Amino acid sequence: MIHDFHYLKPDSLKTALAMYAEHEDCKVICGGQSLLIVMRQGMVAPEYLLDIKHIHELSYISFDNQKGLRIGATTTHREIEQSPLIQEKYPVLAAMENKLASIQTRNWGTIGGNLAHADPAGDPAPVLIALKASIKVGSIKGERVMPLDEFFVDYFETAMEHGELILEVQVPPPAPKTGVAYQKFNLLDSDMGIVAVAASVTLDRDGKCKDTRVVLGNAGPTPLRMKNIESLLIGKKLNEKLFEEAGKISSTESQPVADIHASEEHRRHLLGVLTRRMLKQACDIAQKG
Amino acid sequence: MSTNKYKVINTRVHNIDGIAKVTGRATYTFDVKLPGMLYGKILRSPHPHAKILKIDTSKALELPGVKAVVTGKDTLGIKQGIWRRYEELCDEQILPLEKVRYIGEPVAAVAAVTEEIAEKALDLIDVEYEVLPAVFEPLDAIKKDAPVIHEGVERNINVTRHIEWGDVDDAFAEAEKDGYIREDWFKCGGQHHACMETRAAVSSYTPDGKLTVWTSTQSPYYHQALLAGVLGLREGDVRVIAPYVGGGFGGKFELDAAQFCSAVLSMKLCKPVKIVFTREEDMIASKRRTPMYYYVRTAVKKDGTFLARESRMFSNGGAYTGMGATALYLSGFFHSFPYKWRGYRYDGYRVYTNTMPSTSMRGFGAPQAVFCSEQQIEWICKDLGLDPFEVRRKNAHTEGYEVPGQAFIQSCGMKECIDKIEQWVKSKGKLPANRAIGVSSCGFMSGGIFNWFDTPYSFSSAVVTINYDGTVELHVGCQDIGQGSNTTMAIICAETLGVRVEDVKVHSGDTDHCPADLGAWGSRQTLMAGNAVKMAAEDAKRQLLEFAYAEMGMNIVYDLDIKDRWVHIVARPERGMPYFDLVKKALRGKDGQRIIGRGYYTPHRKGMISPAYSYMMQAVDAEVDPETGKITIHEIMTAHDCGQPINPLGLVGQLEGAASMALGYGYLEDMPFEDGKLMNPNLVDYKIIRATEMPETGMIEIDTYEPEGPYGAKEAGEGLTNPTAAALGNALFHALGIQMKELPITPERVLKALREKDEAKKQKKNT
Amino acid sequence: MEKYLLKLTVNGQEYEVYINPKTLLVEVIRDYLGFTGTKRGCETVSCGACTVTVNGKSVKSCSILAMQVDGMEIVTSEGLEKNGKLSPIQKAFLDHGAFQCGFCTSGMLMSATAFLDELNGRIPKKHEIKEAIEGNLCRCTGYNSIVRAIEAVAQGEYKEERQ
Amino acid sequence: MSFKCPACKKEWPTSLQVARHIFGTGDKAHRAWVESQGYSYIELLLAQTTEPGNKSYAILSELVEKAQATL
Repeated sequence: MIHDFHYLKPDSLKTALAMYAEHEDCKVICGGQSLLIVMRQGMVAPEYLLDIKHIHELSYISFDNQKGLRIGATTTHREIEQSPLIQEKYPVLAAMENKLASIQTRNWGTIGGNLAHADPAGDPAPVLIALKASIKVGSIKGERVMPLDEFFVDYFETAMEHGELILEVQVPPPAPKTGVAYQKFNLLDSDMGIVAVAASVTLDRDGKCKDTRVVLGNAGPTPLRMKNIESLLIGKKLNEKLFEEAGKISSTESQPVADIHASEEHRRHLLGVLTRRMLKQACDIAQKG
Repeated sequence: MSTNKYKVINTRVHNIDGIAKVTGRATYTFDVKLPGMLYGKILRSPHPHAKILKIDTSKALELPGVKAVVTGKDTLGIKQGIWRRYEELCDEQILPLEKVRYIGEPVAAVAAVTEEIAEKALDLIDVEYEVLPAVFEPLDAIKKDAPVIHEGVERNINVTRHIEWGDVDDAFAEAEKDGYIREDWFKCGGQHHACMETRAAVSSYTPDGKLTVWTSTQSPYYHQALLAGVLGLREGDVRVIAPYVGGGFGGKFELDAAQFCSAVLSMKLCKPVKIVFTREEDMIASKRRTPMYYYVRTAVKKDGTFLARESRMFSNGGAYTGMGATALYLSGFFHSFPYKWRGYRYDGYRVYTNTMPSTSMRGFGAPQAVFCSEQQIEWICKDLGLDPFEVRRKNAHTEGYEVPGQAFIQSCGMKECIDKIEQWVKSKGKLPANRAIGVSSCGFMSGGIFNWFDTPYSFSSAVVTINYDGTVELHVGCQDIGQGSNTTMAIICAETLGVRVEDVKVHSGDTDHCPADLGAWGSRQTLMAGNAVKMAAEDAKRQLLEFAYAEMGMNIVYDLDIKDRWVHIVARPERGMPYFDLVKKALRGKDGQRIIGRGYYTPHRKGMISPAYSYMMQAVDAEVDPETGKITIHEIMTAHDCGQPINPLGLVGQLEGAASMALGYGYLEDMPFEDGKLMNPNLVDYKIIRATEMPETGMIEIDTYEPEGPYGAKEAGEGLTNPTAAALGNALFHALGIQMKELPITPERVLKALREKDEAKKQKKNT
Repeated sequence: MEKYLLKLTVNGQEYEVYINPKTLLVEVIRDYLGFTGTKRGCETVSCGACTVTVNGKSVKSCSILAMQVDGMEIVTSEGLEKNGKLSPIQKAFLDHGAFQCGFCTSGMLMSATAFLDELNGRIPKKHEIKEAIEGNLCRCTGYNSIVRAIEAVAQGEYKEERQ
Repeated sequence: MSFKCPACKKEWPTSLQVARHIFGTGDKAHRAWVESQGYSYIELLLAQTTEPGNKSYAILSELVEKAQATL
């Protein structure tokens, strides 16, 4: 059962950061959809719990053609899923959110909470990394921005130091002739993926691959950005054989962990299949875009 | 559906518990709160097999708020079991004295002022174990050097069942000459009931020696008798109350630790004690569907006529027998269904292992038996180039057939079911690649006859009492666990008495006020309790009509009846009087006494299995991704013969509910163990089907009349769980040509089967 | 352990409770305020039997600290009926037999209510309805009867005549 | 002509049915009688699973027939 804690409820970001800096053994709760489960199992038992759920300064979705998309940390998954702006400019993001856990969890859980929890099987991270997103974190000492793929360090561990909160997710404007696709393999539609693959492809004027990213979910301690696939594909005319090769890289270079749902060998096989399929899908979208 | 000649039966009547359930008023056991109530928690064994040397509860008792700690020593140490008729099958002390036999088995129980304190107290109980070698798989447990789990039980085999008729060996000899023989091994996994309401009980023992237990039960009478047995009380001094029950599915009619431990604690303290299982406890330390290893050898003529079958089955019985003996017999019995065999031989062996005990679960051995049989038949048809529908029709049971020495079949719509499904499959036309329709047929029982509980009472009883204002009190012993038996009984009572459902109040779930009844299992209640209710209502109507004859003074040749609250001459329906007026007169005529009708039912001259059998054929339209092994179910169509439907809304609910549970058994729900430890005791990793995966479900009702059932009705609860896993396996066989011999059908097993098929093809090519 | 004041409105009635901050919303609803219609069936936020609405949105009350709903409007299944009249979705559940044991019914009703309110008139596709109750596990009905009931209400077959 | 079960004296028309009764009940008395004939009850029972056909039942029926003389 949950251990006792002192409850801190700041009414603004400023007071929140001050409170967070003040207490050493302090955890942050926002939607709490992941945190409360681990607290109930006694794996996390802080002395202080800082509740930032109702800091409305951090709950927003904005977009402009230069800076691109800005999502506040306490924005709920459902708000992202149902935002007409995101459905239009970043459909893969809205589609991913629609398959994240249940409507109830999406109504209360937040994008900041999800990313801070840093579960390698989390859905948003691979998609956002494929979208070249970065993340703004801040503490009482100041703010900093880093690419999202540098934000995740290990299982359930991020690059944030004590006293730092996630403030905002930043996604560059959608580039022309670009397609992004994401799929997770699971038994039930909204389960976390046994494995997942996000892929983006940008084509240049004569149809060659100008830029690409393939990010594997639940295939290692953090979302894995497959740099070798990028060097394999960039500059080339994409075809089925190349997708096949990219799939091989995913299945050999990933570090999936076997569990009761699937063996390591099956996970590697699936990563290969999904990589091939998502690259093809992203490429088709790019050709149309 | 035929034009309905009944007023209430087969009409879309609202569930009579509906208002309470849709307005949040329905209270379940875990909602029960009593003044001064304490909360209990159970300490469970971390070892699969260990002697209990010493239990030190002193530190736990010192924790402020802890009121009592009990272990096996605080009990009478009686070995209990639901098969009371056979002493050696009653082998479970819920709080064991000398050793624990599965991980999660109760060792001690604490009662405290709050649940949190009780939970903290568990960590303060020191138990000294001597760990013993353990065995987890039946085929290992029967080896000579395997550890002995129950003293005196050689090679851990505690129950064997043998079924045999006809000349099996001659039939096989004939097949060897010019027929065809096929043999296959199958491995069917377990499944957990996973009722949405976990096990719970509130026990309250009072100084006058009476024990009242609120609990989630499928049979209040069973728990009354079982509790009395292990606590040394008279059955009459034990009162079991079932508030609303949150699902049972075969897992809630044996005695469980919540009931036993809360009763022991309450008797020690003379205070009410509530124990509610967490989901994890419910999945680790209860009883599940019996995992079975099947060896099936079948002989047929070249033209598809079935000759003989010889099957053997090892079940992973787990640490204690429970309903293991019945699982063994029924699986073998339904493994021959629904076909006529010249010879049939089945040997079932129930083997003890150091895993959670296995017991009955919806379908009870038939889903496993049908999974092996119906797939092998499909493979045989392929091997011999025969049409599976034709082969099934040729060998199917027919009305009046006697399964030699076992059962008498009266109503049987098997052939019509096959015809209807054949038409439906043809109507679907050609399906895209990697997608196909698999079919499977089976039958099931309407309640069991063999009295393994050794009850002295008739199997079902009912009492109908008519009040002055014409409202009717119906007291029944059958238990509504969600399948709608209260509504079904109200419908039968209203139809028979000639009133409306809203005139009938059903009283069930309280052993103090309701007659004894064996409860909800084996799909028995519609038939057995239904017959009792019909008899009771007829008795009351007969008494009522005596006054009507006197009151109306019409020609003796005429007959009277009551329909929709109107007492009338059958031949001249317009001549009559309102039912409500008749009741008032009848009461005055009986010196103010209410009319009371009694009814009961116990099956006779029907063999040892069941009074009646339902039949069905099901088609599953499934698609599989050959690269990832993922399965998608598009549609399920079932042609179903359950005699006269009584409660149509309930019937559709049973079909769709059974399909959702059977699909889980087919390709979603897995119970992986490592050294006796269940690896997924939660609803995240134990995959119960959700709305997004549930396919469309259709039903074709086949009209038959079962003379043994009330108004011709028979079971529709469990039977529908039996065909689905086999039909899914057959769909994969037609879609990808793979033969699935293990349940559940996981993506990994699909890909492995595909690889094996391709290798076999390569070998054939170059030999 | 110091306790904190929590003000919340449940089914139209305001309440004040002093609670340990680790108390979950479902515990306040069931144990402090006595609304036992909301049920609990798991410890891993999987079954959805504890679903209620907070400011109109469906949430799993076992996964939320009660302190987080300070000053908010909670509706549980007991709050659907208005002076003895059932809400359209409750009537639809009765007509379609969209429940059996009833343990998941409160959660299903609240997921359905939140989904229907959000539609305000738009006719949903079938898969949207299934996604609306994807977070609610049911072991008895096989879901299709519940989907039919929600679909009937969404298509306006039940007038709301309780103003 | 009927056959008696050596352990509990119940009667059946054929020795095969007596054999089936002995395996079916499998209580101490019946096991002890089988053991007294120099066979292990469990080995006979398990032999049923390894080879097709009814060998164990055939052996047991023979033992029952031979035992009729002494009853």
